[in-house]
Amino acid sequence: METIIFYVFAATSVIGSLVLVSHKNPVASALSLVLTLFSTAVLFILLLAHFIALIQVLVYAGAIMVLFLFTVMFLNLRDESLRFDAVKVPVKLGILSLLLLISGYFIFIGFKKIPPLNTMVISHPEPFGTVEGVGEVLFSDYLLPFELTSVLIVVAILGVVVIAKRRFD
Amino acid sequence: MDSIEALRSTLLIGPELALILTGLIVMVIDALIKGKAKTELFWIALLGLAVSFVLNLERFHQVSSAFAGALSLDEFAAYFNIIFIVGAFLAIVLSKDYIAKMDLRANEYYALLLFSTSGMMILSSAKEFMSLFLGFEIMSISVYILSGFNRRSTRSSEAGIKYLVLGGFASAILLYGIALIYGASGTIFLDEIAKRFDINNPLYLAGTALILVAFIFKIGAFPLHQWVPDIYEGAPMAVTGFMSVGVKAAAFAILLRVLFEGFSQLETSWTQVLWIVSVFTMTIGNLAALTQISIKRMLAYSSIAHAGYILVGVVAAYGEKKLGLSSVLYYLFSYTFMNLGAFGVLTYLSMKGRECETLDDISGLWVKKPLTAVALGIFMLSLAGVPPTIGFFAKYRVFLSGVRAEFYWLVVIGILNSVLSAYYYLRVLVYAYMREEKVEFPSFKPISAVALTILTIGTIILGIFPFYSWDLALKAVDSFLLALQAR
Amino acid sequence: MIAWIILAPLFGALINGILFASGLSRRFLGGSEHEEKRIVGIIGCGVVLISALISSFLFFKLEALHPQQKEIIQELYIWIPSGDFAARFEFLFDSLSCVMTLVVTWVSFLIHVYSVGYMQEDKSYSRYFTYLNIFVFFMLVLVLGNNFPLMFIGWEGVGLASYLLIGFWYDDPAKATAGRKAFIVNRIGDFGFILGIFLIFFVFGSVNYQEVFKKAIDPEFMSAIPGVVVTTIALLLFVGAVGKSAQFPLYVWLPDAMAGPTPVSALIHAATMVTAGVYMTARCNVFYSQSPTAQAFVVSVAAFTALLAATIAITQNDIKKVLAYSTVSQLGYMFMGVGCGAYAAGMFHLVTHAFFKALLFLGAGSVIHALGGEQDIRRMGGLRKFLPITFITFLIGTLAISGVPLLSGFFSKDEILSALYERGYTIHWLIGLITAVLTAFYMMRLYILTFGGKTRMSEEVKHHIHESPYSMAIPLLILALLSLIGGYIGIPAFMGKILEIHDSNLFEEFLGSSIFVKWVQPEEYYLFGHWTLVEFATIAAFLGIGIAIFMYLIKPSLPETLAKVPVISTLYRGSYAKWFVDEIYGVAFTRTFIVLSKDLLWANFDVTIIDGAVNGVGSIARGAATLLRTAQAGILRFYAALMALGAVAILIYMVVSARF
Amino acid sequence: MTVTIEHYLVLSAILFIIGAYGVIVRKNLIIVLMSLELMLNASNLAFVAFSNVLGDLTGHIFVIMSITVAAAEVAVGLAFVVTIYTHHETLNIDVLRMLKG
Repeated sequence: METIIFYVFAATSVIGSLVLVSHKNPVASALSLVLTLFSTAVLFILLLAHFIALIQVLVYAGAIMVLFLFTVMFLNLRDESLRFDAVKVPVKLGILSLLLLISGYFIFIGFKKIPPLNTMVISHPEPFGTVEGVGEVLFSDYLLPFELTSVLIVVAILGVVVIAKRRFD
Repeated sequence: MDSIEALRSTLLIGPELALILTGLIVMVIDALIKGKAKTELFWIALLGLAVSFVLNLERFHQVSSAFAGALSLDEFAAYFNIIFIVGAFLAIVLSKDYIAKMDLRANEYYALLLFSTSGMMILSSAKEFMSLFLGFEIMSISVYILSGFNRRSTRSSEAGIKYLVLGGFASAILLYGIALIYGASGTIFLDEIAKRFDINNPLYLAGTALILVAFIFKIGAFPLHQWVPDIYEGAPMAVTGFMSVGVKAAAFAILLRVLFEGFSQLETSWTQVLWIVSVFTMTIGNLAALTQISIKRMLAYSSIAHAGYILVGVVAAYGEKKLGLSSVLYYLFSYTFMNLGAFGVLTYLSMKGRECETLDDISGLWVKKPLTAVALGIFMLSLAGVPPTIGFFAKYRVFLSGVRAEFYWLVVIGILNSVLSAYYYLRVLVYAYMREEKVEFPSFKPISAVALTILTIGTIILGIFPFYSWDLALKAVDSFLLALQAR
Repeated sequence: MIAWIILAPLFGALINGILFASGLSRRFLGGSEHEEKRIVGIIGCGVVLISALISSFLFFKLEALHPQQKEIIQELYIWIPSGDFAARFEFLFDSLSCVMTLVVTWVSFLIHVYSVGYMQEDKSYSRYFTYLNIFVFFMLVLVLGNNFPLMFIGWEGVGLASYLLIGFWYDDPAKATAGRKAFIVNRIGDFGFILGIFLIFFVFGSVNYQEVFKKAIDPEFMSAIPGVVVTTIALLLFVGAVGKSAQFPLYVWLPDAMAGPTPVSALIHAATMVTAGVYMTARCNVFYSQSPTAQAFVVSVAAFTALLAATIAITQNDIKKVLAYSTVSQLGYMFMGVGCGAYAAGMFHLVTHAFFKALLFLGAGSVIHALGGEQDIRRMGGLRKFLPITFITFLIGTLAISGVPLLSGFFSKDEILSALYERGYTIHWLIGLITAVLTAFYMMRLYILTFGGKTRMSEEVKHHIHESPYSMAIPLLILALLSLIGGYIGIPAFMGKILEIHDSNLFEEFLGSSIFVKWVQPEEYYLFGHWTLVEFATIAAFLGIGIAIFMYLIKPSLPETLAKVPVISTLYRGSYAKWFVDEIYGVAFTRTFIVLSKDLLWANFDVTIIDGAVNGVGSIARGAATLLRTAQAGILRFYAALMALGAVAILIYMVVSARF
Repeated sequence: MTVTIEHYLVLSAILFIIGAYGVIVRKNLIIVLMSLELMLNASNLAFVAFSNVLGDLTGHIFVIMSITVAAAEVAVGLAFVVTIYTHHETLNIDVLRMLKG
C-alpha cells in the first residue's frame, strides 16, 4: 500500500514540477507548484511527519501560493507580457539531461554505498512527528533557531515595506 | 534545555541581542515619531552598535557556549564580530549623508543594517547547522533588500533581484548539502559530525561539496563569482561598502568554522579544491578589473581578487594551521578598513542623485579636495599592498603563511597577481592626481569626513603598528584551535 | 636622537602638506598669500636646519667614540618582529652615514633657503616645500637606515619625490614626460636592487647591516659561498646604483630631469639623491672588495660613463644640460673611486661635488631667474657686469670642478685618479685624465659663454636683469666658501706630511670604521710617484681651461672655423646629438612599446606611467579581460547556469579526489 | 518491493534538479522564484526522509525553518517583482541587463 501511494504521489510531484518549469502561463505554473507541494505533503505523512505535512499544506501551499497568485493578479499581467520566447528546445533538453546525468551519477554510483539505513521506518513511538513531539524539540533543543526566525520575518516585512510600497515617496 | 539554561544563554548572547533590539527600537521610534528627518535614529543605531561592541569584548575574557552548544561564543567569533560591528558602524556613519543625498528611507536602512549585522554575528559563532542556516538567511535577505534599497533606481532594483535569485539558488544548495550531512550523520552539530565523519560514505562527500559551494558563492570566489560585479555595481554605494567587508568576512568565518570543525577529515580534498579556486579567483578578478572604467565595478572585481588572496591563507592552513588561519582573520580585518574606505570616499563624493562612479568622476580630485584625494590614495595603495599600509602587512602575512606551508606556486601566482593589480589601483590615482577636473564635487560633510578620517588613520596606523590586531588574530585562532584539539 | 634627524623633515612635510598645500589654512585660518608663504618657508627651512644641527651634534658625539666602535644605533620600532624577515626601524649613525647626513642636511638647508627666493612667485609654493621636505625625509631614511629594506624604502621614496618634483610643473606635457622617463628608467634599476636584497637575505639570512657584514667578512662563512654569488650580489646592487646614480646605460633620465625647478636639480639631481648609488656601493664595500670581477665591471662602466658624458657636455648649449651631463660625468668619477676600492676617495669626491655642483646649479638658477627663464647660453654672455655675486661664485665653482689646485675638486679628483693608478687600473686612469681635460674645457666654455665676452642678450631681457635677492645670494656665498676650502678635510697623507698638517688623510681615517676590508698598498715599483700623478692632474686641468680660453675668449671665431673641418664637424654633430643614445633607446624600446600599445592594445587609453610599464603583458591581459567581460553579460540565467556548472564541477572533484 | 530511503533521495534529487533547471532556463521572474521554492521543497523532502530513518525530529524542525526562510525569500522576491515590473513593464529577466561588463 505504502509503495503504491509513494509511487503515485512521487509521480504527481514530478509531473507537477515539470509543468511548473515548462508552462508558459505563471498561473498554471503556480497551480502545478501547489500540486507538487501537496504531493510532497502526502509523502510527509507517509514518512510519519504529520505536523510538517500540515504546515506544508497550510503555509506553503496555502500562504505562499496565495502570495504568488496575488502578485500575478496584482500586476494585472496580460498574456503578451508573460509570453517571451524561452530558450530553444534542444538547449533545454541538453541542460536538463546534463543535470539529470550528473544526479544519475550520484544516484546510481554514489548512493550505492550508503550505510545500513535502507528501509523506511513504518512506525515510530507516539510523539514522533506530532505537534507534541515537534513542539517539544523545537522549544527545548532548537530554541535559538526558533527565535531567530522571528528576526528573519521582521527583516522580510521590513524589506517588503521598503521595496514594494505603492508610491515612490 | 531547561528554562534556566535558556535564560543563561540569552544573557550570553548580549551583543547579538543588543543589535536586534536596537533594530526593533529604530523601527518602533520611526513609527511613533512623525516627520521625515529623524536624526535620533542615526545616533540610536550607533549607540546600539557601540553597546554590542563593548559586550562583545567581554568574550575575549570568557569563552562560553550557549543554547546547548548551538553557539560557541569564543574569541574566534568575537574577532569576527569586531569586524562586523566596526564595518557596520562606519558604514552607518558614511551612509548618513548619502541617504540624504539619495533621498532614501533612513530608518529601515539602519534597522536592516543592524539586523544584517546580527545575522553575521550569529553566523560567526554558530556550531550547529540550523542556527547557521538562519543566521545565513538573516544576513543574506537583509543584504538583498539593502542592495535593492534605492527602488527608484532601475539599477538598484536589478541588483536586488539578481542577488536574491542567485543567493536563493545558493541557499537551496546549502540546504540540500545540510540535508545530506544530516542524513549521513544523524546530527547537525559540527562536533558530532566530525566524530561520525566517514570518508567512504558518499553522502558526506556530496554534502560537504554542496555546502562548500554555497560558501564559495558567498565569498564571491570562482566559479560562483559572477554575481559580485553586477550586484556591487547596482547596489547603493554605502551598502556595497558594507557588503564587501561584512558579508565576505561572515562567509569566511563560517567557511573556516564548518570546514575545520566539521569536515576536517576531508581536509586534503577541500584544500585541493580551494587551491584551484584561489588561483582562478585571483586571476579572474584582477584581469577583469584591469579594463574597468567604473571604479565601483573595478572595486567589485578587486574584491573578487582579494577573496582569492584570502583563500591562500585558508589553503596554507593545511600545513600551518595557526599562521594560515590568523592571516585570514587579519586580512579580513584589514580589508574592512581599506575597502570600506575606498567605497567611503566614493560615497562621500556622490552628488545628489548621482553616484561618484567612473574614473572621470574623480579626475581632478587632488586640486579640489586634496585631503579626500590623500585618503583615496592611501586606500588604493593599501589595496595594492604597498607598505607601510595595513594592506601590505595583510598580504605579507597571507603569502608568508603560504610559503611556510610550502604552497610555493600558489604564492608565486598570488604575488604576480598583486603586482598586476597595482596597475588598476594606481590608475585611479593617476586620474585623481593628474587629470583635469571634469565634474563638480560635493561640499564638505563633517560626519562622513569623520568616518573617512578614522578609516584613513586606521589604514596607516594599523599598518605601521600591526601587532595589536595581529596578536588579537593569533589569540582568536588559538581559541579556535584549542577547541579543535580538545575534541 | 637619530630618529629626530629623520622625523623633523617629515613633520615639516606633514604640516606644510596638510595645512597649506591642501588649502585648509586658507579656508579656515585666512591670512594673505604672502604671510602664508613666509610661514611655509620658515617651517620648510626650519625643520631641515633642526636635522642639520642634530646631525652636527651627533658628529661630535661620534668623534668622541673609540675609533673601532664608531657607531650609534637607535632602534625606533620593530615593524614585523616575528619570522626570519624581521623588519626593524633601526637607524645607524656611523662614520659613513655621518658624512652623508651632514652633506644632505646642510646642503639641503642651503638649497631650501635659496628656494625661498627662487620660488617666491610660484603659485604652488607650499606644495613645493612639502615635496622638498618629503625628499629630505626619504633621503635620510636611505642614508640612516640600518638594514636593506629601510634603504630600499628611502630609495623608492626619493625616487617618488624626484618624480613629483621633476613633473612639478605638470601642466607642461614635456615636463610630465621627463618625470615619466625618470620613473620608468629607475624602475629598471630598482628591479636589480631588490633582487640583490633578496639574494643577500637568501645567502646571509638577514637584511641587517651588522649581521650581514659580520658574516660577509667572516672567512669561515665565506668559504662556503662560491665567489660567483658575491659577484652576483655586488652586480645586482650595482644595477640599482646605475639607475639611481645615472650611469651608462641608464643615465638618460638625468638630463631630462632638468625639467624641474633649478633648486631641485641642484639638490636632488646633483648633490644628494643621485649620489645614493655611490653611498650604497660604499656601504656594501664588503661585497665589492671581495669580488675583483665586480670591481673591474664597476670601474669600467664608470669610466665609460664619465668619458661619454663629458664628450656630450662640451657641445651642449643649454646651461642646465651642460651641468647635468657634467653631473653624470662626475658620478662616473665617484664610481671609479668606490669601484676600485678607494671608498674614501669616492665618498670624498661625493662631498666636494655636492658643494661645487650645488653651487653651480644654484648659480645657473640665479642666471635663469635673472634672465626670466632663459637657459640657452648662446643668448647670454657678459653677465659678469650684471650679476656680480653670481659671477664670482660661479667662477669658484668652475675652477673647483675643473680641478685647479688647492680648490676642493682638486684634492678629491686627484685622490681618485691616484687610487686608480696605484691599483693597476692604468687605462681607466688615462680615461679619467682625458675626462678631466674635457671637464675643465666644457666648464670653462660654459663660464665664458655665460659671463665673459660681450653680451648677446636682447635689449628687453637686459632691461629686466637683476641680481638675486639675499635669500639666494647667501647660500651661493656659503657654498662658494665650501667649494674653496672643503677639500682640506681630505688632504692626502703624502701632502699632509710635507705640509706638516697631519700625518694621514683625516677623511679616510674617519671613514675607516665603516670600511671593512682594508687595502694594503703593495710595495711595488711604480712608474709615477704621488707627486707626478698630482702634476698630471694639474696639467690636465690647466690644459682644458687653456683650450677653452683660447677658443672662446682669445679667438672666438675658432669654433666656427673648426666646425668646417669634416671630421670635427661630424664629431661635433654626434656630440651635440648626445651620440643618439636617446634615439637608439627610442627605437629599441619606447617605439616598440608605443606601436604595440597604440595599434594593438591600449587603443582607448592614453599612455600613462603605468600603461607604459605594463604594456608588455598588456595584450594577454586585455584579451583575457575581454573574454571575461563577454561572460559577464548581465544575464541572470546565464549566471545561474554557470553557478550550477561550477557547483557540479566542485562536487565531482570532491567525490573523485576523495574516492580515488 | 518496499520503499527505501534511496527512493526518497532519488525523488528529492529529481525535484531539486528540475527546480535548478527552472531557474536556469525560465525567463519569467515569477516562475524563477517558484523554481527556487521547488528546490527548497526538495531539500525538505530529504530532511523528512532522513528524519524518519534516523528516528530523530531535528529534520522536522529544519523543515519548519526552511519553510520560514522560503516564505521570507518569496515575500522579498515578489516585492522586487513588483518594483521590476514598474520599472520595465515586463517580468522577462533578460531585460535586466543594465549591470554588465
